[in-house]
Amino acid sequence: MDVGGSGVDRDSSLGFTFDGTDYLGLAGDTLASALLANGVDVVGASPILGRPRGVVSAGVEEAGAMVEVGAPWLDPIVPATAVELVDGLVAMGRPGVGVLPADATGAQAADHRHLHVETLVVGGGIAGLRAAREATGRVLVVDERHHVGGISPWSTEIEDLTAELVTRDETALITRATALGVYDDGYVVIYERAQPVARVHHVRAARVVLATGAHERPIAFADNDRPGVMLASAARTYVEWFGVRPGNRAVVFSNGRSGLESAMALHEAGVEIAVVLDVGPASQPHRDRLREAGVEVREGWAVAGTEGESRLSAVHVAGPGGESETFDADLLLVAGGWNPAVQLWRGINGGLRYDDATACFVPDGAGPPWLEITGAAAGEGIDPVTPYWYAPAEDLSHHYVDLQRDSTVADVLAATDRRLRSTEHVKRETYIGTAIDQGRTSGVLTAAIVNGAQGAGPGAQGPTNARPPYTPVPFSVLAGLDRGPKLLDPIRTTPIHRWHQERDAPFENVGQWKRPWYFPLGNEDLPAAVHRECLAVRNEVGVMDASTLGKIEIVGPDAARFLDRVYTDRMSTLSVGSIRYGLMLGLDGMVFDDGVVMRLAENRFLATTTTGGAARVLDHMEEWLQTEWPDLRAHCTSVTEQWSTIAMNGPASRRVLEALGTSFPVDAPSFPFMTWREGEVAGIAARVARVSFSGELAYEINVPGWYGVSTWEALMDAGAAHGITPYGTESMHVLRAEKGFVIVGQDTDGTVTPHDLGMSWLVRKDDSDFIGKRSLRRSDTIRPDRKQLVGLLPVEPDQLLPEGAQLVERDTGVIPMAMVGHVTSSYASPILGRTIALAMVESGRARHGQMLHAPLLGATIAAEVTAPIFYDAEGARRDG
Amino acid sequence: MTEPPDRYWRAAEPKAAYEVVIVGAGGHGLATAYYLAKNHGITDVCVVEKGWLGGGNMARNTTVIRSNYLWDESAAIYEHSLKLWEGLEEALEFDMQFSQRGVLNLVHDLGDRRSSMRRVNANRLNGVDAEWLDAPDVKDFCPIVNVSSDVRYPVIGGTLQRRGGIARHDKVAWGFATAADRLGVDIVEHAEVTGFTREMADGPVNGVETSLGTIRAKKVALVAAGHSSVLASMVGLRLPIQSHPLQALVSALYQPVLNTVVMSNAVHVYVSQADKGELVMGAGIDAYNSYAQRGSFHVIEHQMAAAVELFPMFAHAQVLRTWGGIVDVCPDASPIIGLTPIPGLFINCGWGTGGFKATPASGWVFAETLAAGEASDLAKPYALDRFTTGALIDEHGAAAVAH
Amino acid sequence: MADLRMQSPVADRAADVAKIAELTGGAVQIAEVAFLQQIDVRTRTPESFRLPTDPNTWHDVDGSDALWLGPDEWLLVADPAADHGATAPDAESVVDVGANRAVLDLIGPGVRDLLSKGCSLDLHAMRWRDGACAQTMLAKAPVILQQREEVTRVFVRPSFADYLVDWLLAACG
Amino acid sequence: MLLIPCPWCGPRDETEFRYGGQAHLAYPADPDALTDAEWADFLLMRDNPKGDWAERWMHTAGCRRWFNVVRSTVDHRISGSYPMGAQPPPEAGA
Repeated sequence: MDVGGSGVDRDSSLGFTFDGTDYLGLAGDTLASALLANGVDVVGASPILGRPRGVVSAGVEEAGAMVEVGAPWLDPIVPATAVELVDGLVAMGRPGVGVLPADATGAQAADHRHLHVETLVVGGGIAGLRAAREATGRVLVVDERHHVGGISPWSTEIEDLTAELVTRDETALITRATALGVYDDGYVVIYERAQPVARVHHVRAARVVLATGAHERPIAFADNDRPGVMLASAARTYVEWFGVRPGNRAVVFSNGRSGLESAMALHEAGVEIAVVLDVGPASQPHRDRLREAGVEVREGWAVAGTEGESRLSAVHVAGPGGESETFDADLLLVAGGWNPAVQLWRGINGGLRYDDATACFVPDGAGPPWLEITGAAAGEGIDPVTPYWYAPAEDLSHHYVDLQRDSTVADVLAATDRRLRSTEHVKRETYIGTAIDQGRTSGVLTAAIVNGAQGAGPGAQGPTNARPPYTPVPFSVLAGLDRGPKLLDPIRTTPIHRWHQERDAPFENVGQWKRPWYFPLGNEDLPAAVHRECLAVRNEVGVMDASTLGKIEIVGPDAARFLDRVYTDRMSTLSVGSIRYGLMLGLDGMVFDDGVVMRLAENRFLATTTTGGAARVLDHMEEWLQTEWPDLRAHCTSVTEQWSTIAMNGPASRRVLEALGTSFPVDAPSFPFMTWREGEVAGIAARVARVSFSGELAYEINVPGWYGVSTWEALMDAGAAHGITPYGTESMHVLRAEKGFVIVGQDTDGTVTPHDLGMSWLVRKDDSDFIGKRSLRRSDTIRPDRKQLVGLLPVEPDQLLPEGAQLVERDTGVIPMAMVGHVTSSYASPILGRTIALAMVESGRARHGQMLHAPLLGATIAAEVTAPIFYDAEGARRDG
Repeated sequence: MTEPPDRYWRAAEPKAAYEVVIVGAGGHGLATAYYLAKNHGITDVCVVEKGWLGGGNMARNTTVIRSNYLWDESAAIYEHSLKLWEGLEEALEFDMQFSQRGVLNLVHDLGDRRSSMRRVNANRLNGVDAEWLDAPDVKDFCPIVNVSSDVRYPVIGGTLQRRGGIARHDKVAWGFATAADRLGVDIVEHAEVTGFTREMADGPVNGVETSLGTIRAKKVALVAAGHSSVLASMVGLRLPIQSHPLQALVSALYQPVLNTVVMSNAVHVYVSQADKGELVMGAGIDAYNSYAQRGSFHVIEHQMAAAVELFPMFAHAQVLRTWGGIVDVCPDASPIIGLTPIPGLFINCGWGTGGFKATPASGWVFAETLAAGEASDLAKPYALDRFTTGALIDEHGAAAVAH
Repeated sequence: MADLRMQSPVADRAADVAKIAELTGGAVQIAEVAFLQQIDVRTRTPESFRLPTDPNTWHDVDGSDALWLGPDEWLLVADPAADHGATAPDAESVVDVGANRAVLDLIGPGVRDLLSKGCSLDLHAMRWRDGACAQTMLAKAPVILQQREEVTRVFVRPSFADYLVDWLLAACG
Repeated sequence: MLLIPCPWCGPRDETEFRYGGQAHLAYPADPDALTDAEWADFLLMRDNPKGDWAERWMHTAGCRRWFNVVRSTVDHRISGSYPMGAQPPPEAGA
């Protein structure tokens, strides 16, 4: 960094293009300083009125010079003062409104990181560097600019502080890094504009020091938006830091000392000062220095207006006695006082108070214990000023308050005339403060005008609240790596997944899981494949990868007692080696999940859950164990992925299992339905269960995950002779629907009780309690006319009721039409050669035999209400 | 577009007593006041507001308007609301930038499609316009949506309510306030309710204590979204409500790219583009209870990731401003409207994330309820006692869409 | 029937995992550790088996790594071959979870920085050193981290293994 | 991003936890003995104070223990955390 008082390196020039013209700038420039150096005074136009706009500031408070950056990175809309010049930069002026590219190409990539420090200092100006030097442990200093030192002229103190800090092991200093927001418990999100990959630092700091400085604010007068009108301190920054003279002949308008200092600095930098208009408190030494330097200072004089084609050419001034005069000038420097940068402070609910001496809002009271604010941001060392908000005039309609919204003093007064009294209301009426700078230069001024209009003191109402982020941040940067088909959200797969992929099975998203939907042969579509798969299961044998089913081991002396409270039926009476189907209710009595429970040993059970419900059920069990029944000695352990689960269904499944080889007999008498066996299958330790979700003879083979794929392949070989057919979730749904087995989450929706499902037989009647039992007695849950599960047979056996179709008794054609239920599941059943459906229907069980109608676009489908079972009602097939 | 009125509402001095005092000058409270005066000739009404008018959730929501709810009770009140919206600017002679640009709900998986179909069919039979769109139709209707299959949760279709849309939230509050004011309603800002007065210890409520003194009333109406529980607890009334942060954000200004309102529950995005050009987006509810009007930043990051996935061009857009509101959430995500166990005290709360679109109807039925002293037909299902009977109107349980 | 082969969760991503060394210029090297014996133990008397009782720590117990998972839960990890590895204390609950988690060993000067891109724990050398373990999140995958001298061991559910490998590739790319 | 002090694992980011709402609500000894109104009160009615209150969190991504936290709903400041079954520590003002 050039420490010669200038932040640019005169020996390294950079080429850039603005609005199609090539220019040269210097390393260390911002686009704004480079444009000024090249004499580009009109950068863009104003958003609504299209008035010319130039650079008015040297930082993020910029409200004038808005540009689009097209290369080397893309940024649809950004202030020129916040763009660091790089070689090859391409930019164009924009009227505050960006144009989004057609797609994500070239969007800013970003890397997120978690950082832990003892002290985070936001702001690398003198105050921040001082705070960092005092801090111990891990210290991080961030500054939004591409250099430290803030807006103060380069000094040996900054140099020394920087030199000291960079040598400390545990201290890091990151520039181009903006603290977007300060959040609870010392959590600060920082956006580092690194190229080509930006960084987002998620900092957790034991202590946060805000040293965010202050922004100079303008004074409103006629045509104060003209290019060439600039904040005085900004002009000073341009000459001192960037070595650029933003004009040749300047009028300075100041209500405090700092404007006079800026005037002096510009004078010394060779800018001719036509006159200094001083409406501030008497600061004789400053005036004397200026006068000694031959600069005219007029006390009590103010700017009345400006002139110029597009850029400023003359300034009209008015004296205390009403005198008026005009000065030729191409630069008008305005110093209207300072606003501490309290945005981050307010964001975490820090308070403010109005300070009369400096006519600004400063932090008040304490924020969170870990938060401090220091330097100018805390109101320290801010120049006393004489409040001067806008130049009095008949016509205030060209006194601009918010350059980004083309809104004027007249607009604010019009709003208050219409009786809007709150600055929040005025903001919403005029849009002041809603642009990219979020009112940094317009907020306090607006509040002052509103307060004045109501005859209230300047502190009566403060400016509206700026919100995080401190400066805008691209969506793509916040998204970070969490983008695209693989990383937006995890894809969970089973050990057998690759096999399914190799068979080109389309997959269904079930929560985060990918489950094979069906296994097409050749160019089969879904119906064709499902037809074939279902018939294979009914007539021969099929296998499905059921590894995604949730599995929880419940172990401990009180495991049985615990399960009795969790399920609606009794598990403590289950004998070792046996299996029982169970329903789980929420405390509200509604069906929450279902599955089977195996008793593995006296004190050891294995419960299965739905694929989507696994985590929810484990949480549910642990919540009750830990929060309500800590006395119960039972423990839940997820073993979902310990086991690969292969469901083999179909009359030939026993022969396939025998062909595969088991260390235990698998015939029906020695291995009955709803029991499990442990032993060797194909030479490896396995647990096999006689459970069936298709109604066919079925064996559910569980092997350790790492044997999943080889066991599956062995099954395919062993079953080849029987035409063993892999099937997916769609066929599984059809097969279970033919048997009227519900799927929790499809046939139920969180408003369904076991009685509604016709599963009262699963709800024990004794007076022992289980979760949700009491809710089943509420007056609404015992209504006889609740929706109940039924079967539906469309009158036309080839008509398929859409899932989600609503049912009515008569299609009167009159809207609204009373609905009595809806279709939850609907399929063409290959084995029955007709369509079937399950539905929830008011008083459904009393309607068997009745006809209901589904009014659809263009057609109405009639269907007969039946019991929710369509195939093998007597259950003759389950033993093969 | 009508010009802004030459006068908004007065800053009224509260009288000692009114027929009705409404606590909360948000959209619902102001609409209630307006319809009390307009529909029932009750103009002896005072609306007291702790802060600035319309400064709570009214100023913080994402202004989505639709009526495509699943359950009959919901469809009835939200469709009534939409019909009122359709004539509101005329009725109030006030430009609210109401725009029926359609609300498109994206569908990403088979379960999602099933429940969406169920909703579309129910909507049609309830007289609520609703359409199912296949993925290509989604693309036609909203070209910037990414319907490619090469994303984590591909768009397989969507449901569309063409009559849905947006309005300018502040102007809605101001419109009701100005119209109510014109009809004689007193609106008192910066008057915080600190308690309620009662005839005797456990007697009927007959007024409110405020930072500006006591104001008597025959009927007191609580319409203080975000703080319903706090106010109710002042009279020992417990509500099945939890208050959570709900965050939202706007982007910088961009030339128009989004012609409708797009919502996706599966990936937690809802977005529209305001006339000024900023993208207005809502995030998910923060998990914890809070009155701080701010949430956790990871909720925003998660939403940006989803937004970029659905709208690739948004990758370049910049977050300009984020903020949070306080939503009162009921166990069934449906509101509470009507009488309370305490005579003289009426309540309208618990709208959760759905309050803005309901503003006109909420005011309409609550005014009806206040005027008659008993729940109006549309309000009946939303009585407090449904939590006892179990007759919940479970919009999230039954896979309805949020917001 | 011929013995069925065992397939470890990350086996067919071996090439990708190896690529990470290239991408990081050797700063991070990752290898899968397959088929470890893993046992989940619940007991109220950890001292009876000399299990670690300090949260987020592990130590060796008779040749097994004993990881603290919670106030009454431990994970015992042993080499596939170790015959004593599977032994468990007299406990209320002992569950075999050998196939329930995949295991990756990370080593190299870039490991902490890489992990910090997805893990919110303070992995600074002063706070995270040999003997530490923790259950936490790595990107969007639940993991157990264990520091074994220079090696950072990551336990992850097999179903998340693909995702985690993809994330690691992106994070170091 | 709250920093939640798990009584076992120490402070961790909010994203490792699941929220459990109001703490210290005991499951009724005999639910069957309750009227519908009493049951509804237990089931659905909750405190929702503006200020400090005791709430439940579960360290889902960590030790999977449920525990209680005293936190302000006004500024999110956490003044204490303690295991299930314990009472709020004196320094936690709930």
